[in-house]
Amino acid sequence: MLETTLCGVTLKNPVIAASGTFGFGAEYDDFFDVGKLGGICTKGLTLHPREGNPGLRVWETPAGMMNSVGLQNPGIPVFLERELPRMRTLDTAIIANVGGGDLEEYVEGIRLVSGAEGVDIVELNISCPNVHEGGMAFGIDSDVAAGVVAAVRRVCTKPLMVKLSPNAEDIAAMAIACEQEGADAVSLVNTFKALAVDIHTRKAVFDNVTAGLSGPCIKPIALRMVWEVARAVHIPVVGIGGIATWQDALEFIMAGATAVQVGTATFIKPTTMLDIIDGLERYCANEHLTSLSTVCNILGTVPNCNILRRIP
Amino acid sequence: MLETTLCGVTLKNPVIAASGTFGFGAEYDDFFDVGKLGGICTKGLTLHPREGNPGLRVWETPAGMMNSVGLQNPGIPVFLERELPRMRTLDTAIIANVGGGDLEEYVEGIRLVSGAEGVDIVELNISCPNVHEGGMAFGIDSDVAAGVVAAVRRVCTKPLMVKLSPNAEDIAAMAIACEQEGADAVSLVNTFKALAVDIHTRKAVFDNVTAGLSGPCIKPIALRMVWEVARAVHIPVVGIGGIATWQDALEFIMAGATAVQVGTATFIKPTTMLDIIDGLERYCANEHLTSLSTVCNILGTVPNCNILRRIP
Amino acid sequence: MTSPSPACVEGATVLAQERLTEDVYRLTVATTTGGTPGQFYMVRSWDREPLLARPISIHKMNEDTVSFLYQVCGRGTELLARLEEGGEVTLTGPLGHGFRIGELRGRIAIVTGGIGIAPTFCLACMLPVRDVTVIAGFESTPYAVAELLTLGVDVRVATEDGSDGTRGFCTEIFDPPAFDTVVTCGPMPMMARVAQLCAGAGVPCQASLEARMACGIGACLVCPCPTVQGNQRVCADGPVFDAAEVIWHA
Amino acid sequence: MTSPSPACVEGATVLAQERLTEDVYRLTVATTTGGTPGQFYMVRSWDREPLLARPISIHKMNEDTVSFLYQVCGRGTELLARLEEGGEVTLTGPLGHGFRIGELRGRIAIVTGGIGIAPTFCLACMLPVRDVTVIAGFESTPYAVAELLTLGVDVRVATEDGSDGTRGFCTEIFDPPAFDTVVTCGPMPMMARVAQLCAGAGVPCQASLEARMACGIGACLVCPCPTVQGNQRVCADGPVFDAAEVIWHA
Ligand SMILES: Cc1cc2nc3c(=O)[nH]c(=O)nc-3n(C[C@H](O)[C@H](O)[C@H](O)COP(=O)(O)OP(=O)(O)OC[C@H]3O[C@@H](n4cnc5c(N)ncnc54)[C@H](O)[C@@H]3O)c2cc1C
Ligand SMILES: Cc1cc2nc3c(=O)[nH]c(=O)nc-3n(C[C@H](O)[C@H](O)[C@H](O)COP(=O)(O)OP(=O)(O)OC[C@H]3O[C@@H](n4cnc5c(N)ncnc54)[C@H](O)[C@@H]3O)c2cc1C
Ligand SMILES: Cc1cc2nc3c(=O)[nH]c(=O)nc-3n(C[C@H](O)[C@H](O)[C@H](O)COP(=O)(O)O)c2cc1C
Ligand SMILES: Cc1cc2nc3c(=O)[nH]c(=O)nc-3n(C[C@H](O)[C@H](O)[C@H](O)COP(=O)(O)O)c2cc1C
Ligand code: FES
Ligand code: FES
Repeated sequence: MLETTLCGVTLKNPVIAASGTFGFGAEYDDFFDVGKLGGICTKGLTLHPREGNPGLRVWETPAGMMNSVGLQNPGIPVFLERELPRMRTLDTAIIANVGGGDLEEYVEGIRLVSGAEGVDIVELNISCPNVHEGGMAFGIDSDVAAGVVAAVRRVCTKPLMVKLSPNAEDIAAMAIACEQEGADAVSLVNTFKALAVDIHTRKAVFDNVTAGLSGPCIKPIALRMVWEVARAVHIPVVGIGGIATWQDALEFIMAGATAVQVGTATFIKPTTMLDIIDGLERYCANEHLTSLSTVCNILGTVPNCNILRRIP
Repeated sequence: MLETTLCGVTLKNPVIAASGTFGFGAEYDDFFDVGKLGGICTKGLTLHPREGNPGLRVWETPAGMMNSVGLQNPGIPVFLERELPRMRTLDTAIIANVGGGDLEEYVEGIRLVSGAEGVDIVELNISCPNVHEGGMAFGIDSDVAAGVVAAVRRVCTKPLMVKLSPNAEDIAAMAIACEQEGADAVSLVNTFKALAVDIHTRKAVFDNVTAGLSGPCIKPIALRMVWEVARAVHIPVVGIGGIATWQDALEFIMAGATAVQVGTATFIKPTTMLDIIDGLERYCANEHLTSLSTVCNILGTVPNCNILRRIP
Repeated sequence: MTSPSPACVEGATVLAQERLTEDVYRLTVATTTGGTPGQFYMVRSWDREPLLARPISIHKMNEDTVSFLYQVCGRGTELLARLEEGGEVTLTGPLGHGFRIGELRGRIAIVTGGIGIAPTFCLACMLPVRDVTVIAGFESTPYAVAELLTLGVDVRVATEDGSDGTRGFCTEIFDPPAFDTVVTCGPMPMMARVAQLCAGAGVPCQASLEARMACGIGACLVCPCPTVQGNQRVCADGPVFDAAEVIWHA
Repeated sequence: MTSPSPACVEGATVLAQERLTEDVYRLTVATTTGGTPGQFYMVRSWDREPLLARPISIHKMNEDTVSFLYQVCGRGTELLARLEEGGEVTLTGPLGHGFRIGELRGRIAIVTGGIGIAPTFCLACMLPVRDVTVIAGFESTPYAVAELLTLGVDVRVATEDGSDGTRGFCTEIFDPPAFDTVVTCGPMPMMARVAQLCAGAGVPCQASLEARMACGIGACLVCPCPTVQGNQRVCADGPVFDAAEVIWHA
C-alpha cells in the first residue's frame, strides 16, 4: 500500500531517515529493524574528511533544537570502504547526502559516490547552514545553485535529488532552477538559520554564532515551502521539517510530497518512523486507498488553492 | 533604568505590545495598568475599513500559532475618532501600525495618521502575510519595499518605523533599503508564512491556504534576523518574534534590538509584558547596569561574531 | 446584572473532578471570580504545551467555586481530564457577555446539542422552574440532565442513537411557537437550524456561539462572528448573540 | 563484561523518589534493562516539552530496578523531580561504554566533583572495598557519601564552603602517586585537572565525560569529545574515555 517510487527507485514506503540524524543506519539497528524504512539518508558526506565545528553543537528551543555539527564525516572514500558495505546489509534504499566546500569538491565527491554500487540516490546538499565555505552559500541564490546542479549533474550517474535550504531567497525559483539543470527530485527543507544568545556570557551560544533549527517548531513553515515548491515543479518533492507523527507526514503528502524525511523526531523516540509508517498504513486501510498517491498533492486540486494560484 | 529612546521618542521601558495582539490597548486594561508598558502598537490600520478574512482564523502549532485575521480594522478615520482618544488616556507611547492594499492607500493612510495628535510613531506594515493585495507583497523584494518607504516618507510627519517580513528574500538588504529611503527604525519580524493541512477534509485549514506563524517557535529565527539587521543598519532595530520571558527580550537586546515587541505571549498570560519588564529591571539591578544600552548589541562586539562579519 | 471584571487567577485549586460519561467530565475549582450564565473562562492546567488556554463556559458557580462541564476532544481537554483533586488550574475570566436574562420572558425554551448544555445549565437553574423547558440533544448517553430533573426542570431529551428519549435531533422535538423566548447552545448547524425555526415563528432567540480563540478578551480578532453589523468578536461581543443578527452561513 | 543491548522502555514505573539535599534527588525505576557502571539512560518524564530526553547515569541497579541520582539544574531535571511513586518515565538505554573495570588495578582512586558521584557510586560498590578510595568534592552538603561509608568504602570529602570534610576542591586532597588507577567524573575543569595530575604521575585515568546530547546513541554527532584520534562521540564512544587521550582544552 505504501510502496512509493522516487525518481525511479522503489521504496517500501515513503518514510526516509533524514541526513545527519541517523548516522549510517547501523546505530538505530539496536532499537528496531531499520530495514522497515523506506530509505536512509547518510550523514552529509564530503570528499575530504571533516572534524566538524568546535564548541557546543546542540541547543534546545521551544519545540525544536539548534545544531551546529558542521558536516563532521569521515570523507567519501572512507564511507565507501567502511560504512557503505554495512549499510547495504540493512535492506533499505540508500541515499548518499553529499556536501562540499567548493564546486570541485562537490563534483569529485558526487562522481565517486554515484559510481558506487548500492547507492540508490544522491542527495546534493546545498543547504547546510553550519559550514563556512560552501554548504548553504550555494543554496541561497537560485543562479548560484543552478551552477552547482549543472556541474554535478554531468558526473552523477544516479538519480539526483537536490536538498534545498529554507533560507533560500525564493524557494520556488530555487526548485525550478534545480529542475531546469536536471535534478530528478528536490528535498526540503534543511535547517533554518537561527541564533541563540547566552545571556550570562553575553555571547552567541554557538561558536559559529548561527546554527540550524529543526524539529516540530519549523513544520508549519516547511510545509508551506513544500506546497509552494510542489506547485512550481514537475519533479518529485520530498518533504522534510518537523515531521513527528503520521498526521504530519500526511500533511506533507497532501501538500505535494511524494515521500518524507524524518530527522529530529527520531531523537525524541527512536521508533518514531515505524509509528509513522504504521499510522500511514492504517490511514490507507481506513480510507480504502490503494496508494498514498491518491492523496498526494490533493491540496493542489481543491478550490481554496486554486484561488491563490494567481497570487504571487 | 529601563527608559529607552526610540527614534526620538522616550519610552518608559523597551517593552511594546505588538500590533494585532493588543487591540487598541483598552482590552487588557482590565488585567493590568497598560500605562506601565513602553508602548502599544495598534492593530494594523488601513485607510478604508476591512472585514478581515473569512473562515477559520487561528490554528495552534507546536510552540506557536497561525493566524489569518487579514487586517480587520475600522479604518483610519474611525480609529482617529473613536480609538485614539481612548488610547491617549492610557499613558504610554502610541505606535500606529498602518497597512494598505496599494501604494495610494498606504500614502493616504499614513498622511492621516501621522498628522494626528497623540500618535508617537508610525509603524509601516509591509509584512502582513494575510492579505491578498498589498501587505507582504511589498515586503519581499527590497526594491519594491524601497518604493513604498520613499513614498510614505514624504508624507509621514512622525518617526517612521518599517515592520519587516521574515519572508523577505534578504532581510538585511531589505533593512538597508528602508534605511536609505529614510526610515527612522525597523521592527522585525512579522509572522512567517506557513501552512496547515486538515487531513480529514483534505484541504488547507485556512481559506487563504497560508497564514502567519508566531509564538515561541519562531524565536530562534527571528533573533537571527534581528542580529543580521542590527549589523547591517545604523537606525534602531525593534526585535519581535516569540518573546515570552525577560531572558528572551534580553537575547534580542544583546543581538542588537533597542526595544522589543511582545505578541503571542500575551495570549498565554495577559501580564507577560509586566513580568518581562520586572525581569529586565531585576537584571539591570543585579548586574549594576544603569541602562540596557550597555548590553545592547553586545553580540556585535564579542570575538565570535567578528569572525563571521566577513561571511555572507 | 453587570458582569464582574475579569481576573487572571493562577493556581486555583481543583476541588473535584467527576467523570460523567465516557468523555464528559465536570471540574470544580475554588475561585471567587464567579460570573454570569453564558460567560466563560480561558482555562489551562498545563505549563507550556499546548500554547493557548481553552475557553470553557461556566457550568455552575457559587461565591467560592466555579464548575466546568467539558467534553474531551483534543489535547487541551485531555490534559484537563488528567487533573485530580488538589491539582491546580489557571483561569482567566469571567469573560464575554452572557445570556441577557432580562430579555427572557414567558415560556422559555433552552435548546441544546451535546456539550452545549454546559452553559445553559446554570441559566436554567436561575430561572423560575415553571417557565423553563430544556430540550437537550445528545449523540448517545445524556449528561447533566438528571440533575436538572432533580431541580424540577422540564427536560426533553433526544439522542441520535435512540439510547434515551426520542431518537433523532433535538431540533425535531422543538416546537418554537410553543415558546416566548428561546436560548440555544450547541454545534453550529444545530444552532443555525434553531435560529431558522425561531425566525420563522417570530420568537426571539439568544445563541451562544463558539469560535477558536487566542486572547479570549477581544484583542486579537481571531474569533469573528459574522453578523448583520459586520464581524463581531465571539469572545468579547459574545459569546451570546441575538440569533437573528448572526449570519449563519457566512 | 559485555554491555547489554539497549532498549526503549515506555512507561517504566517510578518506585521511589527521594530528596537527598536541597537540589539532589534519587529516582528509582522498575526496569530490567540494567547496564554497567558508567553507562547512562536517556530519560524523559514528559510528553512534548522539552523536546529532548536527558542523559542520566546509572547510579545503582539490580535485576529489576535502576536508580538515578540527579541534580535539579533546569527544566528537564525539574520535571523529573516532580515525579512521585507510581509515576512513569520513558527510558532509552543502557547507552554508551561504561568504565573499563578490567583495567582497574591495585589502589583505585575515584575522584568526583558534585553530581559526578552518581555513576562512580555503582562502580565503587562493585570493586573490592579495600582497593577503593573515593575522593569526593561538593559545593556544600555532600550526598551519597553516607551510603558509601556504610558499605565500608574509604571516602574523603572536600567541600567548597567547608561545611563538611576539608575546605576546598577535591583535587587538593587527591595525591595521584598514592594510587595505581584513577577514575574521575565531575565538571570539566575538575576532570581536566585530575587528568593533568594523573598524567604527571604516570597513573592511568578513566574519565566519564558530559556533553549535551540529542540522540544519545551515536547517530547525530552533537556530542563530540576531542581526542588525539579526532572527535569521538561522548554518547556512543564514551562517556568513559582514557583521560590521556582526551584533548582537555579544545
Ligand atoms: C465561549 C466558549 C465556551 C465553551 N464552553 C465549553 C464548555 O463549557 N465545555 C466544553 O466541553 N467545551 C466548551 N467549548 C469548546 C472548547 O473550547 C473546545 O472543546 C476546546 O477548546 C477543545 O480543546 P482541545 O485542546 O481539547 O481540542 P483541540 O482540537 O486539540 O484544540 C485545538 C485548538 O482548537 C480550539 N478548539 C477546538 N475545538 C474548539 C471548539 N469547539 N470551540 C472553540 N475552540 C476550539 C482549541 O481551543 C485549540 O486552540 C467552548 C468554546 C467557546 C468558544
Ligand atoms: C553521559 C551523561 C551522564 C549524566 N549523568 C548525570 C547524572 O547521573 N546525574 C545528573 O544530575 N546529571 C547527569 N548528567 C547531566 C544531565 O544530563 C544534565 O544535568 C541535564 O541534562 C540537565 O537538564 P535540564 O533540563 O535540567 O537542564 P537545562 O539546562 O534546562 O537543559 C537544556 C539542555 O542542555 C542539556 N544539558 C544541560 N546541562 C547538561 C550537562 N551538564 N550535561 C549534558 N547535557 C546538559 C540538557 O540535556 C538539555 O538538552 C549526565 C550527562 C551526561 C552527558
Ligand atoms: C543533528 C543534525 C544534523 C544534520 N546533519 C545534516 C547533514 O549532514 N546533511 C543534511 O543535508 N542535513 C542535515 N540535517 C538536516 C536534517 O536532515 C533535516 O533536513 C532537518 O533537521 C529538518 O528535519 P527535522 O525537523 O525532521 O529534523 C541535520 C539535522 C540535525 C538535527
Ligand atoms: C492574531 C495576530 C494578529 C496580528 N496582526 C498584525 C497586524 O495587524 N499588523 C502587524 O504588523 N502585525 C500583526 N501581527 C504580527 C505581530 O505583531 C508580531 O509581529 C508577530 O506575531 C510575531 O511576534 P510574536 O511571536 O511575539 O507574536 C499579528 C499577530 C497575531 C498573532
Ligand atoms: S479570541 Fe482574541 S478577539 Fe476573540
Ligand atoms: S548525542 Fe547523538 S551522537 Fe551523541
